[in-house]
Amino acid sequence: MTLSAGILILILSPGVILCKKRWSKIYPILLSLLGLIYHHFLSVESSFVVKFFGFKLNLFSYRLSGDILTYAFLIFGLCVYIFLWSKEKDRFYYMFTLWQVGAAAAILFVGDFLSFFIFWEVISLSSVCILFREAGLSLTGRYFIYQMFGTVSLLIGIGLNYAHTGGMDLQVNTGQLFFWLAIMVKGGVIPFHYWLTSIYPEIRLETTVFLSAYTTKVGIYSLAILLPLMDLQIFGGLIAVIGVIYALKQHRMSRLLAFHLISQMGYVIASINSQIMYGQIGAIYHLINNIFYKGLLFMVAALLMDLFQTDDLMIIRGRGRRYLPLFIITLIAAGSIVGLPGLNGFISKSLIKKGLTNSLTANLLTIAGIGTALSFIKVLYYGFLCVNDQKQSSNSLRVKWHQYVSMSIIGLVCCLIGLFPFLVISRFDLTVNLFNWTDLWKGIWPIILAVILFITCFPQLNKLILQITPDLEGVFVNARRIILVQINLGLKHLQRLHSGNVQHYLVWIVLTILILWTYIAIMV
Amino acid sequence: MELIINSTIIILFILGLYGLLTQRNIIKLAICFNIMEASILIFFLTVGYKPEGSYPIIRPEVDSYVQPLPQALALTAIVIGASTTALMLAFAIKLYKRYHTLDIDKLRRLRG
Amino acid sequence: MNHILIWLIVSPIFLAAVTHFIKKYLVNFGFLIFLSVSIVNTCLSLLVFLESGSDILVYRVGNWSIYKGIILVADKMSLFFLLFMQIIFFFSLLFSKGYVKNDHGTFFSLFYLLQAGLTGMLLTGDLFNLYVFLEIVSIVAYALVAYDKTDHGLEAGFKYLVLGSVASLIILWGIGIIYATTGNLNLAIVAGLMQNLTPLIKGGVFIFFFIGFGIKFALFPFHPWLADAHASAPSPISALLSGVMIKIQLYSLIRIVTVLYGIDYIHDLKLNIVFMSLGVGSVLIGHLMALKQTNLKRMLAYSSIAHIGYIVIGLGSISPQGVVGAFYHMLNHGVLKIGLFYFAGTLIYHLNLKQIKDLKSLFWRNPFLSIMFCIFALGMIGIPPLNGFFSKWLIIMGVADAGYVIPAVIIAIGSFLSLIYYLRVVVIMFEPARKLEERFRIDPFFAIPIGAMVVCSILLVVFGSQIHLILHEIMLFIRDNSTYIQAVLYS
Amino acid sequence: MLYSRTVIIIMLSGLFLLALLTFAELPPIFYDFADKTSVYIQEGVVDTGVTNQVTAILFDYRGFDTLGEATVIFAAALIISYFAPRKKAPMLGVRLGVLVRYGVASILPFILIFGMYIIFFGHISPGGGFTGGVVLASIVIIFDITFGFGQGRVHLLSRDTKKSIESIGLVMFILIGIWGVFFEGAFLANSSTLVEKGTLGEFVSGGMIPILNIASGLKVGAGLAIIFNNLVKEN
Repeated sequence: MTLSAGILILILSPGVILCKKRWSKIYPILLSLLGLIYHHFLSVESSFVVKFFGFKLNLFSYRLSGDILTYAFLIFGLCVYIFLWSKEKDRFYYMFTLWQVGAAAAILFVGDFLSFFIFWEVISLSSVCILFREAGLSLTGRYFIYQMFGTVSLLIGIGLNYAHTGGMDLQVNTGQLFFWLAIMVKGGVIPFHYWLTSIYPEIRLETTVFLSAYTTKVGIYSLAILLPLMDLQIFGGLIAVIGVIYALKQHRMSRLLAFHLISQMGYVIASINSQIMYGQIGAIYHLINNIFYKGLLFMVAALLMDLFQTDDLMIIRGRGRRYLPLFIITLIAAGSIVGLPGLNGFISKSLIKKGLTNSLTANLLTIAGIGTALSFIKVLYYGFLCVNDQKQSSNSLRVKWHQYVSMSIIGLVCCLIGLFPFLVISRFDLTVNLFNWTDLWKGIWPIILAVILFITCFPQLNKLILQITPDLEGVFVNARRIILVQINLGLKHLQRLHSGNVQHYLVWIVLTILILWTYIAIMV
Repeated sequence: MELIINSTIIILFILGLYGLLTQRNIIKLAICFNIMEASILIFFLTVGYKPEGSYPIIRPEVDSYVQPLPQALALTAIVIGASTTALMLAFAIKLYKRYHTLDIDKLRRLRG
Repeated sequence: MNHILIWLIVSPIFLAAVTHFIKKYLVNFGFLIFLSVSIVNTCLSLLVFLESGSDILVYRVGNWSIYKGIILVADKMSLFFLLFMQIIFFFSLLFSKGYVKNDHGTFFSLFYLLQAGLTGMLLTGDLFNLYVFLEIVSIVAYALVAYDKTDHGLEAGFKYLVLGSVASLIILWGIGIIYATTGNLNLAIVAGLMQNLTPLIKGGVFIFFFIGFGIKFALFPFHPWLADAHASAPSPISALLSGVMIKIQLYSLIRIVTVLYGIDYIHDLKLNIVFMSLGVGSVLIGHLMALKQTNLKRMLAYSSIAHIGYIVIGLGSISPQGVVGAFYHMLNHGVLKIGLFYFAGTLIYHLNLKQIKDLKSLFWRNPFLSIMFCIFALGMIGIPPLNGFFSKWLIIMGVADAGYVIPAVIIAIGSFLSLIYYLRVVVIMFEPARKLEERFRIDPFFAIPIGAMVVCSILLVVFGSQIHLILHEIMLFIRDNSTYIQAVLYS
Repeated sequence: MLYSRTVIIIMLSGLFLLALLTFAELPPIFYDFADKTSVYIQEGVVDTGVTNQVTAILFDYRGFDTLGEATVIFAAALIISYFAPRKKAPMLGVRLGVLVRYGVASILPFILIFGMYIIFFGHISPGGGFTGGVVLASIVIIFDITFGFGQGRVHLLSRDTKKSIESIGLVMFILIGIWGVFFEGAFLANSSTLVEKGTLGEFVSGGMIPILNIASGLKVGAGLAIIFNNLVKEN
């Protein structure tokens, strides 16, 4: 009987409320460190099953991919808590974020639907609590409704499965559509991404770091647990491309990163259910990488926000050049996300491409790669490189040391698992050498192409993209309005039926007696 | 004979129900309710009835009595029905004071 | 020990009768008597529940044999509900003490008559006695709904009175026909004589009981009175009616159907479909109507209708998990809905807030109340760590397991709908205050019951496994009516 | 009108047909349930010691039902006196004539004796607590109609007294029940410790049944008087 690290964190998380001011900042760091150490020494054969309400709650059943993801979740959590050191956050904030970390780490190991569902909901609930303290209530409410939509379809799916098999094992036999819907909502995948792109820009960016690292990742990872047989290659490729195209349009860092998050998830979706070993490992690897470099990028955005009170690249316009360490870190993160050899993104993208069986998807992913490179060259250029002709404002804000520490740790991890991929891959009993010329070239040429495109014709390209892309959010808003109007009409009709006249109610009763009595008289 | 008694009971009940569904005056509703109740009281009395039976006070000279239990039940039902009717009338008085009408169709502030 | 059963019924009637004599001292000294009697009754019902174990207690009133007199039967199911009811009544007493402003004597008399009637309904083993207690409950409920003497209260009370007395008549028809065909009124004896009934009569009586009790607990086409009545009643009464009374009326139906007809009858006639369709109707109508309400208590009342739908769906599935889930949901919904009505009542008492839009920025004025509301609302929606989730889960799984996919889907969608309307309230409540609003303090008579309901709902989860065991036992007990019949016949 | 009269008639005729079908299968109306329910006729006298079997059932075999029934009247009286306490009578604004007043005044004692007789002899002759209670209530009602309106109104019993009588009736009923618990081991058990069982057919017979009769008579009389007075007039 062994708890998983996530459940340990969940159980200990209320302790943060008891902590005094300074300790409330140290407590989460210590807790995630403890979780990390605890997890490291966890035995593979251990399990944890409790009986509850006539169901067996299988809270810990070892899963290899989950094991590696737990490391990523906890290391990242540790870094974020270090990053948050100087921010004024109260104890409840820490508790809710610890819930998020704990539930995300716990769900990786669950073995039955009930506990899966519980942790799935704890993740939504904790993110709602976090959001509620950051964003407006109406926004949180919208987020909650989106999440509940996913939850309800998950619940329906589980019900269908239970009807089919009579068991609670984490194995989908029927009703794949509902599970797919739930995962898509949770993961913020394109037709259901509205909550992601509308909420991330509205909240504090350090909170976005949390949300981006856990909620969506868990959603996409569930694809591997729940729907291992669903072939989503072309779907994933399309999402990668569409996400990138919309990302290119943006000039606010947070929106841009949000669309890139969607796009990168496209890579994972494309290959997480691949029948080839490379593809699956690549997908898991990409998830881990995504946690790190996307988190790093959000941290950079948060710092830019702190320094310049905006994350709009067109307003920053190269003012970031004064912060050289920040630039280096951004370079590492951007290099990772575009797949520069020597950094972790290269490894996962190469593995994913090896795992594809569909040539169309491969081409789509290449296009997405070019787009990613383009947009991050844009970030680097407008954020740090370009010469600002306006008068420099004389703010003397400095980046805090602990922020550099936490970012350097993440950057270091990016480099480390980029240069020595066997650190991760060897756990899967797989050896692969990607540092040969063909793979290197495959990784590099989209970047070179992107650099050339950026230098030669970026303004024209930008204009083209603005013209051809439809306004997705407008469509959403319109659709929502039309649906609401229809529902309202129906409800009004229903209200009119409840006219307040007792005799009408009596007529309903008599009618029901008549129908039921006839039914019985026929049945007997 | 049974058909007649049965249909009397049912028709009484249905008549009361018809009144309940169509009459708009609250007082009339109370009356209709009493008619419906009368039908079930008749039913109770027919259940224990014996053609040659005497009232159930045991005397040495009589050996056939009607069933006492349905009568007791009917008595209880009468008392309960009377209480309900009284309550209805009290409500009627009170509602008339507030709404200045006895029309059930006008008592419709609660709807939707 | 058996005398405890009769004590639990008679002591409230006695209190109601003597209230007239101690009217002057009610506010202080008399209330202490009430409180102590309530505590004693709660402890006694706990004692009976723990002591009885798995045997069935039969109390012959007046020492007559079961063929002649009336009996009280206490089995696991009725004792469990009895304990639940006594606890709720204890907290309602506290809440009423704070809430009721005038004429304490009448209010507490009626309050205790309601308690006596409900206890009698739970314990009686005789059909006509059940009717008598049902009438006590109903008459008192009609009056309590209109207790405030407001226009809405009187109108709602009258509508409830009309529909409720028609329901009583229909139930009386069922009892009368049963007596006419079997010549007996004792549930256990009648159950043995049910084969005397021709199928048509058997079905007809079933319909009478089903419709009659259906009106009493507000199943789908008979639901409109509930929204009016529970919204207009004084809040402690709304809480009692919603949380306890309709559950116990549902309990009576379960008792009659399971003992007299048995589970097989429902299978044979495919009555599951009837239960399911009416339950689905309740869920949909309740949630959809709640969406459009502007009055907080009316919204809560429509939500009660929907939750009755959940319970009926769970019971109708007849799968073990569905039935257990339905029983568990009765408790959960009871506790949560009572908490919500207490919340509404506290606001009405202190600030005279009735509409949802009046709740604006409540959080900044009283954080305690708002947090409590959030907990109750999350529980009602069915968010995992709270108790509402587990019962809903059990119902959905049980229903799906029995092969009814659509009801399971409807329940899941229903929780989505309920999210929307509860969230609306929460959003309004947490709206940032423009100017610094004055905080208000609430009486301990209001705060204690609300806090207690939260504690209850947490305890229902913490002791979930034990409760599940008890409910499972109850489920097995009602699936097989021979246990009951044997226990009564050979008592 | 949302539902036209035709629809209602069609529905009700459908109901009529179904009910007729069902009732046709009931056992014959004069059906004798052989040994099942005539048990009261055969053993009632020996069991309870009273000859009036309806009273025996009401106050002994099913006394608990009667307690509930008394509670219903108690509740109804309580509710009505709470809801509709009327201050002014809309009818009978003028005093009744001399003939009526003196006539009624001379009749009332006889009605009282009649009501008492029905209550006290309820266990051996037709009647009982309920019927007698109604007769007693009629005294209050007639008196109030005759003397309680117009100028110079006089009331037989004040509102508080009536309530007290009613409450005492209910309390008495319960106490007698509890007496049974202590002396016979069951609630409402017929005990001969207070009253001799006596010989069958005598005035003193039936143990507690006559006392229960008195209790319920007081209760019903006072309850009905309260209901009437509140619906019509009350000070």
